[in-house]
Amino acid sequence: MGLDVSFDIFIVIDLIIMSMLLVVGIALVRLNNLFAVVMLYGVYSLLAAIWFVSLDAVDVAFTEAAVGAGISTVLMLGAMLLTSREAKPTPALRRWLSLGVVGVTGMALFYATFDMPNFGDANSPANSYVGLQYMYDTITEVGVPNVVTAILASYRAFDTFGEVVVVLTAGLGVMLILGIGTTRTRDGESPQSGDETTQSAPPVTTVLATENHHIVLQVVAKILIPIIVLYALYVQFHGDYGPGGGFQAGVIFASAVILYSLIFGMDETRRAIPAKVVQFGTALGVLIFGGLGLVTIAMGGKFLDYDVLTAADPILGQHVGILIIEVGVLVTVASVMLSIYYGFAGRYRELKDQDW
Amino acid sequence: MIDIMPYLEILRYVLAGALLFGGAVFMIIGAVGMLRLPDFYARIHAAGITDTLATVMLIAGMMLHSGFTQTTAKLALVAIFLFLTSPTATHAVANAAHKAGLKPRLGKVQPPHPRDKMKGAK
Amino acid sequence: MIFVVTIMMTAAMAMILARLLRGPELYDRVLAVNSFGTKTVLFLCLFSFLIDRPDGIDIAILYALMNFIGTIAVLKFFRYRSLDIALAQMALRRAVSGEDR
Amino acid sequence: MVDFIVGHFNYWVIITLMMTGLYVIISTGNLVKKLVGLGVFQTSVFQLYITLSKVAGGRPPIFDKLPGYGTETKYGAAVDPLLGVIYSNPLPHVLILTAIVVGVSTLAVGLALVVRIREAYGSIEGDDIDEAEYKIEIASS
Amino acid sequence: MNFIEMITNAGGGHLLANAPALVVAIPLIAGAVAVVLGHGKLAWVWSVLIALVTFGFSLILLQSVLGGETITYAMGNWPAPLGITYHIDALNALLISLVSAMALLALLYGWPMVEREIDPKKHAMFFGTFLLCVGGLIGVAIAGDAFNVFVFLEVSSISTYVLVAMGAQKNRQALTASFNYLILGTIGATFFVIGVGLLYMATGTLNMADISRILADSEGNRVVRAAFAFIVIGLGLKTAMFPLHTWLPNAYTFSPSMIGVFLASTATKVAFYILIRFLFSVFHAGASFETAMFDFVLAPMAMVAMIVCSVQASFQSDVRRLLAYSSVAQVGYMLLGLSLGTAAGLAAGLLHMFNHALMKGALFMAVGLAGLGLGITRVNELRGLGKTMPLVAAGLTVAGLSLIGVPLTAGFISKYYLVIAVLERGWWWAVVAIVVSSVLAIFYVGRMIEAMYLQNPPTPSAAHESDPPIQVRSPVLSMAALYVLVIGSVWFFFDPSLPKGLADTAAGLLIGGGGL
Repeated sequence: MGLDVSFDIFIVIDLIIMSMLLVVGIALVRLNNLFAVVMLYGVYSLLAAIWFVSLDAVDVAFTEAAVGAGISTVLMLGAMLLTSREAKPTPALRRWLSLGVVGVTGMALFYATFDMPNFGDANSPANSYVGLQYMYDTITEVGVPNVVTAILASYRAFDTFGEVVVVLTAGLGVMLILGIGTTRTRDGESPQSGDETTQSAPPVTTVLATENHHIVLQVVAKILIPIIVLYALYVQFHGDYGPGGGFQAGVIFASAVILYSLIFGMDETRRAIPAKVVQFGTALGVLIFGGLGLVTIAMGGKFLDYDVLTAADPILGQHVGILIIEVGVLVTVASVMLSIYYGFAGRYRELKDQDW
Repeated sequence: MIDIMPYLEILRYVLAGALLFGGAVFMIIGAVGMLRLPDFYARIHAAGITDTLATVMLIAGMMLHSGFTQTTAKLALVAIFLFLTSPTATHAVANAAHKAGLKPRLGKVQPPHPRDKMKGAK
Repeated sequence: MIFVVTIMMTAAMAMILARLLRGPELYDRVLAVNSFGTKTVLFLCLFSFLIDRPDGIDIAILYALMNFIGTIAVLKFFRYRSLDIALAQMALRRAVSGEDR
Repeated sequence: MVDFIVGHFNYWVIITLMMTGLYVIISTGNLVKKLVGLGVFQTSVFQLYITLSKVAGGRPPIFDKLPGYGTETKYGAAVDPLLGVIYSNPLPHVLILTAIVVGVSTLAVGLALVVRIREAYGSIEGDDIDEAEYKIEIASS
Repeated sequence: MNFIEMITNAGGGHLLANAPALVVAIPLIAGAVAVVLGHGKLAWVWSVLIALVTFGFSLILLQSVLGGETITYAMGNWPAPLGITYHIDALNALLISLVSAMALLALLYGWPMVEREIDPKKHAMFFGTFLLCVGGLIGVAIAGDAFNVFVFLEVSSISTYVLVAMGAQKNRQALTASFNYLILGTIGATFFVIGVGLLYMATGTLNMADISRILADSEGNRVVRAAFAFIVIGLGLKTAMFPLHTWLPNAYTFSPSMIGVFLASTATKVAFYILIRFLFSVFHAGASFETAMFDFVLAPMAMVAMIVCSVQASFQSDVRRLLAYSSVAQVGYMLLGLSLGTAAGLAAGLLHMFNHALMKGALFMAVGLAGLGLGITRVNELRGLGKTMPLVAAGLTVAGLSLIGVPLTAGFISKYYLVIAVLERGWWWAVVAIVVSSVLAIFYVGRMIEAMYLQNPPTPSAAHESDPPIQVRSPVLSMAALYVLVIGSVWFFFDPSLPKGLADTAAGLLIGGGGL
């Protein structure tokens, strides 16, 4: 199968992106400065997102850019703030031991590549059986232009239900382990919340406009945050026609609130979105999703079978079903990302220099 | 009245090409500046070029290339976001670096040129 | 035409990556990451033109925002070592306590 | 032979990245760097799935306008419902959307644990923690 | 017509037809509801109710597959290769009944422990996460789609990491134990995903029945062999197979006592079931590479696990760590049964899985009660338990004897069938390994029993020697749960028909026609 010309362009771009990924990967191994490692991980997942775009995986690139390059970096920074900055270099023996293990696994995989289909081969078993079937069936059975959303929300809806439960578990986990930080009382004293040690805050005084060096950031943030929320809603409802959907929209919405809390402080954010609402939101999404499943059973169909929703026109039923579960996914993902950020950022008011 | 529409069409693509190419050249200049300049504050100038001039030229070129479609609207949105965020970010980086006490390397202390060093300069 | 520009863009990105890896100062790395982010936004737009699919630009918009939020988080993290106190209060407290190094 | 190398080059790069991630997890003592290694390891698995799904000259699996919408026959319609356009395989994209979110969830729980470990032990280096535990073990038994 | 009427006239029939989906969905949705409830005690009552309902559904499913039939349920009404199908046969019906029964007993047993060990504000979320873990484990057991197994494996694993970390209030080591468990668990899950990806690359579909159909006629190419190796290593990590078991002792020792009970009796069992499902239903045991893998990797690992872990168990000072090491040894027994590759061996392995869940659950419950009453954690602190807490000591002794495999206990049955299966295969050295491991078991269980009965309790300084030791009252509900398990581990000696029958039908299905 000669590689036709149009395919060559992408080979060149793929090669460049792959080489950059390798450089960043090797650098990650050698660097011990934690900050550089976290930043490089952000760049690594960004490069992966670009590679996904060049491999036609637009939805995946969207999620990887939003989640991998965005939220993960902010979370790691939050965790790094509370931990040390330098990682200890690894002792020699351990280095050789792990090199051995890694070498063996690498050889096993390398051995397997000889029977793997060529890159981009249209009639490889993977691309010619169920994958192709979805393309044909989506037109008539689900009627949603974005086939990925159709599979995600309708054919394999139970996968997505499991995934939303995984997100809820992570949110519960962080709330159980770190607590969600409690609403601050007026004088800045934070009541002792259970076992976490939340330091008491120095009194918060009013701000003189002249002293404020960050007027630029505040103004820009005031302009940007509404646009980001609007963009999140666009991504949510545009999910049927282009890349996007509940997960990406939830992450974008959460990053808008995180930007707000970065600049205007956690107290303002807690007043805007209290911790109780966030905690309730994490469970609400799963209830919407599972509730729809139970409704479809009550209406005589199987679990998450949207055709029964509107007996008249099954395609309309599919659209209604997909819309409802995307809202469920949006609510859970947004509130879980927020609860995780509340847990991390609300942990310490301010670190003294000595224990840095 | 000769019909000037086809010429406009050609002009549009030529202009788009020129803008794109110009933007790319400035991008390369900015990147080389980032790599070669000795000091943080000098490098921030190099980043400045790419963030403003190159971005505007590239996006203008793409808008011309795509004519009046939904893509142009999206490109306009990208331009607005970049226009808002990158100067603010560069400002915030410079502000934080200065506050953290990173002193710019002023002209007085000339680092010995590598060639002089080899020759055992005075 | 766009292909040549895309390749030049990747060359620029490679140089920024070199600065990121080598950057002696912490703030060099912050600057490199921020400008790498801007470049990828432009690269995504160019690439979606190359395969004339309008979807890449959505990702470009998304990443323009994420890049800004990441940079602000890094700066606030390093400058004031606390993610949750409002910037204004921190600046004021540092100014008032004369601790401003 | 060249066709084989060009065809399989992607897999070899992905395997190298995967092994780099695994190496970082196993070799480093620092808990935050272990989580970064885990992230790299999982991202390279996503790349394996997505390289699998690319079809040469294909486009993202999103119909511009729904071709053949409402045609009665499901497949083998008179005109090829995909109107002869090649699309990449959508199924791995769905799987990876799930896997990315699972990866972030594990990362969030891992980071929460790292924060609590730092508070309890005062350090996030594997060997400092073992040493602290060993001292307690000796003291109590 | 209103909602209730729709349910009633749709009648039980419709609900039963959807039992496979409900048995997974109900615990998951109930977990979210428990988080919303907010109040600790209410969340506990709600969880017990949901565990009861799930147990009911799994019994209905068990009853309908007793004869060896299988149920296939298409999620969202999409047919097999496109949609996700759930597949229930004798093997996983037995498993989900076991999981839901142990969840119910752990909840009944666990309230006084949770009340003492966990911060009251977190009770609701704790029980919510517990229900999600139960739902995840049941989902893994009956999923018929390879990737769906991974998603629910992650649901159950992440909730398990969090539940283990909740022991941090009692002992800070729970945090490092949970972190190591997270790292190794995620590496295992990622290896499993690589295996599933390679399988998808070779066959083009994710449905397990479809994969085994396609794999049946294609001779094992390299990708399939690599997929087989990755899946075995990934699930080996999850099953705590010998060299990959390092996370288990700490995780079981430092987790809250209620979670220790539930994990010890279900977590590794479900991973073991998935290993069986993939080895026998998806990959065909006949192929040369697979049998080589059985004889030269799984069998020796199983035997080494039996001996080495029993030795390690006998040197432990902490009671729960001793039981954790013995769990790894018992996993070795099950793996030995599996690696024989014969129907008898597989049936013995499955029977041991069932019996071990009862025994180990009872042992962890007894130790938890001792911990609640007298704050006992170390083996030498057990002395005089026979006098201070006679009922708990009796329960612990019976379960310990069943662990050794003394006749009149269920443990004897599964070891007996295992020995027969091994002799059938002619591996005399495996019999030697079983005997040596049982002797070691006598040693470390004997240590506990001897401490409990032959030594007298530590006398508080005030009271002098003679007056009788004070009896410590244990909560009634927890004692009832303990004795359900203790009686169970004895009852199944006299009437092993239920588990034995199911194990034989399942083994026949798996070895015979690939089972799906």
